[in-house]
Amino acid sequence: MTTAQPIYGMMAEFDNPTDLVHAAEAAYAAGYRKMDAYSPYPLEEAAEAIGSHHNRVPLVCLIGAMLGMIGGYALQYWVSAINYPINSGGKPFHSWPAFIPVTFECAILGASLATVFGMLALNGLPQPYHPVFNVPRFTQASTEKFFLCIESQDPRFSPAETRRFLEAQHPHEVSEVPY
Amino acid sequence: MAQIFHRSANTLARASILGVVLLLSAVGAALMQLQRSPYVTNQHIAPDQPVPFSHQHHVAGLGLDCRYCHTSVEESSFAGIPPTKTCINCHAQLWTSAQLLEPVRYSFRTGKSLEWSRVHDLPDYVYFNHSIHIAKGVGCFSCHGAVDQMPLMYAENSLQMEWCLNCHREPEKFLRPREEVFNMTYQQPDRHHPVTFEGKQYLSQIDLGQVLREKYHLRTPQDITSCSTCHR
Amino acid sequence: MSNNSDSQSSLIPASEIKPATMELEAVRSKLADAKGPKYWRTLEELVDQQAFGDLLEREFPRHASEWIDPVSRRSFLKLAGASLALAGLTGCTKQPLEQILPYVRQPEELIPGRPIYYATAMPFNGHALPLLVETHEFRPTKVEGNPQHQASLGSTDLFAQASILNMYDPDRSIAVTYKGEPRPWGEFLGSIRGRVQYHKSNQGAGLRFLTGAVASPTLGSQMRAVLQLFPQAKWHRWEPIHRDSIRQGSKAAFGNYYDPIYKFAAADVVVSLDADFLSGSWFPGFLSYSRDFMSRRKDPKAGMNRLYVAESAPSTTGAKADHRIPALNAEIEKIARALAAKVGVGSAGGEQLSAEQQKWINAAAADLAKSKGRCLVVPGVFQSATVFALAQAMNAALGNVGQTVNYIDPVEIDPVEHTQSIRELADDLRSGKVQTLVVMGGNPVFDAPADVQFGDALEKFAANEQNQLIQLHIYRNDTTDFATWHVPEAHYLESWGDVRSYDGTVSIIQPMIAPLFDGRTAGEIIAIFIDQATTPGHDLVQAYWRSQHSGDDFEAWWRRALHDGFIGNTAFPARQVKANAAVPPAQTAHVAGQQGEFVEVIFRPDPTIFDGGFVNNAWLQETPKPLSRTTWDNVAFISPAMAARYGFLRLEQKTIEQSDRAKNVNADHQSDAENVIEINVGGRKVKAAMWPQPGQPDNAVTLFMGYGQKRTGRVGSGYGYDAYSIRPSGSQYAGFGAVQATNEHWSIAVQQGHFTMDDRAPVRSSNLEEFEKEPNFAREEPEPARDESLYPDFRDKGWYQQHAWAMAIDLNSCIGCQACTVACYAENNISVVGKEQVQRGREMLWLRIDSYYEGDPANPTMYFQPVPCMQCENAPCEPVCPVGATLHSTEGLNDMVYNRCVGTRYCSNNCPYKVRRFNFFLFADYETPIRKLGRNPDVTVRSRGVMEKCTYCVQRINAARITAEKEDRRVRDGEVKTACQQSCPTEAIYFGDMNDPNSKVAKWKKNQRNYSLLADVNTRPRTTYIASVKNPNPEFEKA
Amino acid sequence: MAPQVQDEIDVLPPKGVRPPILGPGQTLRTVTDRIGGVVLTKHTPVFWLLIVAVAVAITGILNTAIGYLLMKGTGIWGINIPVGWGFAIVNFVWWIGIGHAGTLISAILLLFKQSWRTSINRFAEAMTIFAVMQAGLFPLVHTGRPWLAAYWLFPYPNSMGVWPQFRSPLIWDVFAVSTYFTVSFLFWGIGLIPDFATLRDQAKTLTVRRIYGMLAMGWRGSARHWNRYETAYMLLAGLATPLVLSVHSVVSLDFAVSVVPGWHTTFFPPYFVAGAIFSGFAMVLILAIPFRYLYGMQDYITLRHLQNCAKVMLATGLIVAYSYLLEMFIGWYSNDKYELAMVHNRLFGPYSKYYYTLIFCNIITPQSLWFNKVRSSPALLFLVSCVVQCGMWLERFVIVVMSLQRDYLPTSWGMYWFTKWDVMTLLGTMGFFTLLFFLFIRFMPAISIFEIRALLPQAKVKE
Repeated sequence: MTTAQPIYGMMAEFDNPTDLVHAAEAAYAAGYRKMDAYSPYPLEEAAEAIGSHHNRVPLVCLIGAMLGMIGGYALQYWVSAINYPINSGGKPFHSWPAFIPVTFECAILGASLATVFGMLALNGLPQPYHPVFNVPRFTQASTEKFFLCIESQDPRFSPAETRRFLEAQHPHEVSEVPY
Repeated sequence: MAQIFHRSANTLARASILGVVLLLSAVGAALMQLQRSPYVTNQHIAPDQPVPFSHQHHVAGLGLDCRYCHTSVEESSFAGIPPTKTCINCHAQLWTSAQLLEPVRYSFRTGKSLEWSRVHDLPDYVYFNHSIHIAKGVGCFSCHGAVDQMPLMYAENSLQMEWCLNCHREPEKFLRPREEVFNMTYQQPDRHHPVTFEGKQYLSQIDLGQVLREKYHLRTPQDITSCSTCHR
Repeated sequence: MSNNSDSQSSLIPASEIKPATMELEAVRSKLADAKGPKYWRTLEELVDQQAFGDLLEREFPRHASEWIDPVSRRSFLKLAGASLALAGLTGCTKQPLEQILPYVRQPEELIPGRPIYYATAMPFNGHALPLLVETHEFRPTKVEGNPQHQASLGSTDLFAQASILNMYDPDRSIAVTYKGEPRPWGEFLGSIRGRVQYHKSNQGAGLRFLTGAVASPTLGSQMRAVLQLFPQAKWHRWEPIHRDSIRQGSKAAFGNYYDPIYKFAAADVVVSLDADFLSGSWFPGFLSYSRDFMSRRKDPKAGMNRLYVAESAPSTTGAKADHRIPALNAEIEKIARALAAKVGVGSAGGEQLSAEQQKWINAAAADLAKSKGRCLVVPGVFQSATVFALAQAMNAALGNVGQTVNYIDPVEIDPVEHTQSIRELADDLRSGKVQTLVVMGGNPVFDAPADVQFGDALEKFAANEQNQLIQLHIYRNDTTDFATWHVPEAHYLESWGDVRSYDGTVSIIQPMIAPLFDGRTAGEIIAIFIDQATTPGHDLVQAYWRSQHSGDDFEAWWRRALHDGFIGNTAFPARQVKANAAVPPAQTAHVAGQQGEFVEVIFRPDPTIFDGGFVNNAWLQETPKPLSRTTWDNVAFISPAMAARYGFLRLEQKTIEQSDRAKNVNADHQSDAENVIEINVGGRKVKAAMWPQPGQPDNAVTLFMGYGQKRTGRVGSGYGYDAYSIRPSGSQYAGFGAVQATNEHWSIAVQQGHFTMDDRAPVRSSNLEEFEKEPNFAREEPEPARDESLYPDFRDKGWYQQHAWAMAIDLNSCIGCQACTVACYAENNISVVGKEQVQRGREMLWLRIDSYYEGDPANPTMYFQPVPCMQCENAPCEPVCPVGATLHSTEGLNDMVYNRCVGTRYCSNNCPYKVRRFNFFLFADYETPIRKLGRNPDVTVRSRGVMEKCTYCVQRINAARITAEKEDRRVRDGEVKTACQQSCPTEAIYFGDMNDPNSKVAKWKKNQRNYSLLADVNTRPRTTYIASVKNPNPEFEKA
Repeated sequence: MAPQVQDEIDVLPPKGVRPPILGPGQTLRTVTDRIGGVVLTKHTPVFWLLIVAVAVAITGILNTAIGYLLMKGTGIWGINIPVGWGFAIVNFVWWIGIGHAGTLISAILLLFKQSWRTSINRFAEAMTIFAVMQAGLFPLVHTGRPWLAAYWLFPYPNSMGVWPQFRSPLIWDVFAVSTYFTVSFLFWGIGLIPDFATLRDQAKTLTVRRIYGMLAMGWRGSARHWNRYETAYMLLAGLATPLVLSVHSVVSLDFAVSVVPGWHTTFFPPYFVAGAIFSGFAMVLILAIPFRYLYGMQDYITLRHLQNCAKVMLATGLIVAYSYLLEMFIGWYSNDKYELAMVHNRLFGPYSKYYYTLIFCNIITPQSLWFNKVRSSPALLFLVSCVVQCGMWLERFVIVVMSLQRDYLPTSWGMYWFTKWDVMTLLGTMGFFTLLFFLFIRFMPAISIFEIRALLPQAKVKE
């Protein structure tokens, strides 16, 4: 039962995390790469299984922290020692110990903003429309069901082949994901 | 149908986030500009006056010296607004029937003051002293602009603190010889218009300014950017 | 209207005068309702503006303009200066469009924006306070002393400083009224001319004048003229704080009236018999006396003088004494006798005196004997005639006459004994001998002796429709209730006149400004009676002096007199008089037969509102009274021991510390709920809030006069008790009465709760002997050395190099007179907050005078310490300000930038000296038009939510620096005087440039007695103190 | 909703056995329904309406007080010279302190892998955000000219050419508090995303689904997303931990940096942080106990959680007690006359009664938490928490007011009496806080659904 118009992928639904992870591992072993697992709570094994190990969020965080720190200190230094140096109770113009708290706060702020928005960006969110939502039962993905979706972009993907492969992983049900 | 959003929602969502960021920064920038705009500073706006007095005519045209009217500029904080008597000195003979000058004659007849609107109006907590600026070689032009080119009086500069600081931080960029203070046509020295001061020729304002700073014993920028210089 | 009244020589019946459409009284009563906080609201707000405007328009158009704009009718116009004076802190946002009004014809002497100083003098209690007045565009803004004048030497007292506020008082009498209804001046003139005609016809029978003590030659000559024209007329005098005892005393001693002139500079030993010559101008010559006295205490090594004080009410004079002994008023006389006997005048009458008193007498006598001709015995103006006679006899016996004391003709014109004079008048009023009574100044209904019952006499007088009382006064007061005609009096700053100072020197009083409310001077009123009604005040005065001046250079002479502020060598010459040694017999007034504790009741003028004339003066009301530091009320001093006896204090008082703690365990210092006691003198009773005052003699209650007025302005009414109501003519400054505790309370606004130093030694003091042994006693906690700090020394960065402004305050010389505090109010546009706010601890004064007590509460040692901003080099207030509103200038000033301040109050929290003040509300008066005229245009008027503090009068520094720079020179030492320094009678405050080694302040900083307050906090204050050194008699204990 | 449920849940387990983190018989489905149900249910409980109504009324009082303040000036409060800071700053420190527990639970316990945190971290974070909102109000309105302070405290290129004064602890405050608010908000926000997704998928009507759908930003539980999500969550926790410590340290520097005896002490930062966590956990209990009772959440917020909170309170309470002793000791040990006077003033001064009350509330009362009986009785815990909360407020009152009223020169010593406006403002913020909190409970999952799921046995992958 192949259809003319292209599809996003083939999706299998599982009842428990264990099945999902095994299916994912099998798919990976079968050479599938373009696929994704969906679970109602973080499932490290699944991520491992589909071959997603490291991510660049920590790097983004570090950059944010650096920018915040340098920016914060530079601002204070420029303001207090260069732009309008003022004698405040006989303290030095460049009273670095007094500049530390603000520098620190700026670093934290930069890091946090970078982390959160970096994470969202890397995840490509916001993305309120996504093909997987076309699968009616996918609403369960945020409750108690577990899904594995092999995407049509995958070179090894062929609707019939993949469906057969997935059905071999004794899922609760396999369905086609239209665009 | 499980989808609750249309495809376009993705683009929309991302665009709107971008939009909010842009909007906020735009508003910020606008406010920064507003606080410096003529709307706030009244810069370049000539207010209505009882008599459309033309500095251009009296200064450039007739060549009156500033001090003829602003008598106390050299010895007081306040430059002085000429009493009606001063106008009448000449206008007893000239334009005696001009309708424009009726308010002046009325004032003189009745002893009621002319009610000018202030053009250069500093906030009340700023204490500016004309005499000391004159004494240190700051030309009228530096703050009031080309008054001799103003048919109607308006403020050339914003008179905001950051503007004052320009000169209080680097006076040498603006100083001129004392004898040139009231000279509206004076030009700062550059390669083409050298200025001679005490027999020496200067080709750049900075050089001249440095010399004048020494000569007129200007206090250091530190001194004249101390708060109590202007605020009490 | 005036014409027809001219023609008829009979009295005008009320029916002929058309009634006003709106009673000015109604307006007044409305005003009366506005009290306390509402005080800084506008007049227009209280009175429905339209209605009031109309009223004035209809009644006397000449006044109308004042209410719409009091400025317009004046001889000046709003210029930049003026508009600056209206300065708020409303800048920042869009500038409002301001008008600028130039002169039509500009006066030559005026340079817009530059102040002009004129010399004049303030008549006070029968003598003159010579002044220089600063005017901006012809608006007087600040009063200073006249440096060339012996009676001022450049300094002033708090009354002179505050007097300017009375001129700008919106509660002043604003209109001539007939039975309370506004009338034009012309109508008044007509009516009075009528009476004058009538009295001419009857030799002036029934025509009476009542004035205070007059020291004005011109007025004097006018009065003489009047008395010639009306032989039957009489001129009565009443000054509630009179000096009758001196009059009687000098009669007794010399057979005639003389005023003593003391030369304290020449006296090594001074014995004061209740003489508070270091306390206030009610002691004529106070200013120059205190200067002279302290000139002998600047350098302990150079022949320091010694002061013995026996006093019945604790005073700042007693505080400065080397040996102070508290004594009942009655005992003072005994002490005087005993002392006199010891120095060979009269014989001791076997007085029973306490051991301490005896010891004090012996020591004093010994010292006096040691320094014949170089000592001085000073009797108090509030003491009995006997004490005066004895004192002068002693001075004669000690050969002081001509050396340290002289006698001159009385400064008062045709002196009389006031008590007697007022009583005569009262009797005549009762017996219907009076038809026309002209009361010029004063408020006899309120302040005449109680048993004279002047009010009741006036009621009898007023019962007769034909009788008229004509009152001239700057306010409408209790006496106004009986006045047929009331005429607003011109303030001395609005008047032409002349007045003699304590030594006789004449000053010409010249006006700074045209009368704001069209007031008249006494001279102008008297002129009506001698048919000079149309002669302006100026001509009256000039005419008199033309007649006095010989020589044809009058114009020059006159101009010089005006310029100098006094007429050369008009001081009275010393008279060669012989004090007769016959000592008058003792006389004590006893009032027997009351229940309650039988004690001595002492009456004193209030230290800040004097006889009550200043009751509506907000500055003086809020200025803490010396010693007690109370404000806005008068209290009744009783000794702590007595308070404890009554159970008013929580525990038996042994030490100041205990009383202090007892007072502060759970009492909030800003507002003390004090017990009320009832004082009963000869059956007359008054209830007063008691105040346990260390140093107050036991079994004595000291009452302060002037408070408790019913008819006064918004500032003065509703506070304190009326001591006059029980003041008997028999014993006006001290008598006997009964005291009873009540269970009532009255909350007092106090500006200081603790009077102990608590081992923190803010005041360092020593005595001569120990000082010689331990010259560096003041330096026990030296500041840490600069190199101990991690901070950079800003001197290396080019700061504090040009000028380094600094102040040194000599605690030896400070007499706690509060003149500096009031001067600061005037110079710096400081707001007044009212009693309630003071009780909340929100007083605004920039310069406070802390008082400390030490030792036995019965007779403690007292110290004064003026505390302005310390201008610390390591100012703790600065680094904590989030917006940088308080910073250091390159000259070491701790700048306060009001317009940048957002009001976190962190700076104040972090100020160890707590000298910062905060505008918790909109304290400054932005509405009342007349107030704006008096502001100093060189100082920003602070708005709500802004911190403020002493600036070392930075406006004066800048002015001086600009002048100096235009002349291409450094600022000279003494060129900048801070307001406090300038006003100080004893030159206790030195201000100048530390960097100039020859400056006074630099020299004082090098003085070994110089120390910094709280040096251990390492704030490096620019304000430092010179420790006090007393000079007790080494033999005292042996004596 | 059902008290009897609570009774059977709260029975003490046999000795030595600690109560479970989750009630028995939970599945992925039940978790979703029970927690999600609170939000998605059509009918709003009556008690909710009542509480919100009262809270709105009290918030009205707050607005009145602040409106009058802006009209009249700070003079309507009791502050004066010398006591320049009063209720406003006391309240500020108190509220900020309360906030700390939230971040601590969500961040620090996460780093320490304390699985019991998951049932309470969500509303603890909400508590933080709302508390910081109350706190942030005070530094602004306590200034004399809030309309200027609002922007002059931030560095922006203004026409005056002047800048904030960065040496001032108040500026540090501005940065610390605003950062703290932002970070707490982000932390709370990303925590909510997966739960929003759940609600989106559970909601009945399209509108509701759309609303939560937007909030969920299209979360679909992809493994790759979870991977980055977890990393970000951990990183935020790592950032929030030093942040939360720094915030109250900076607040304490407002005092420690000054020269006022009683403020000028180096141990203030740890002292303040401990106090903050102390009061914070008290607040968590004050919120958690009624919440689990009213919504029958005893299965998720079990006795275990209450006991653990109590233990943290006990620990931090002891640190606080130690700080009080240290304060006294240092005063005495320094032998500095001003410090000695400060100690004397605490013990015998005009405000000593406040000090003794504080000792009772913060040192004596918490000792009851040594007893298991107390730790296991929600009612008693609630009571103790309230007492501690008062104690912590008093602590700040003692520090701020008692130190200021008697500093260096005896002549300038003064007293401080608060006015009705002071009280109205404090009360008002409590009302506003309650309002915000109950709105949160109604419209957002008050317990983290996806994190609870992860705790279930059936959530584990079997080999």
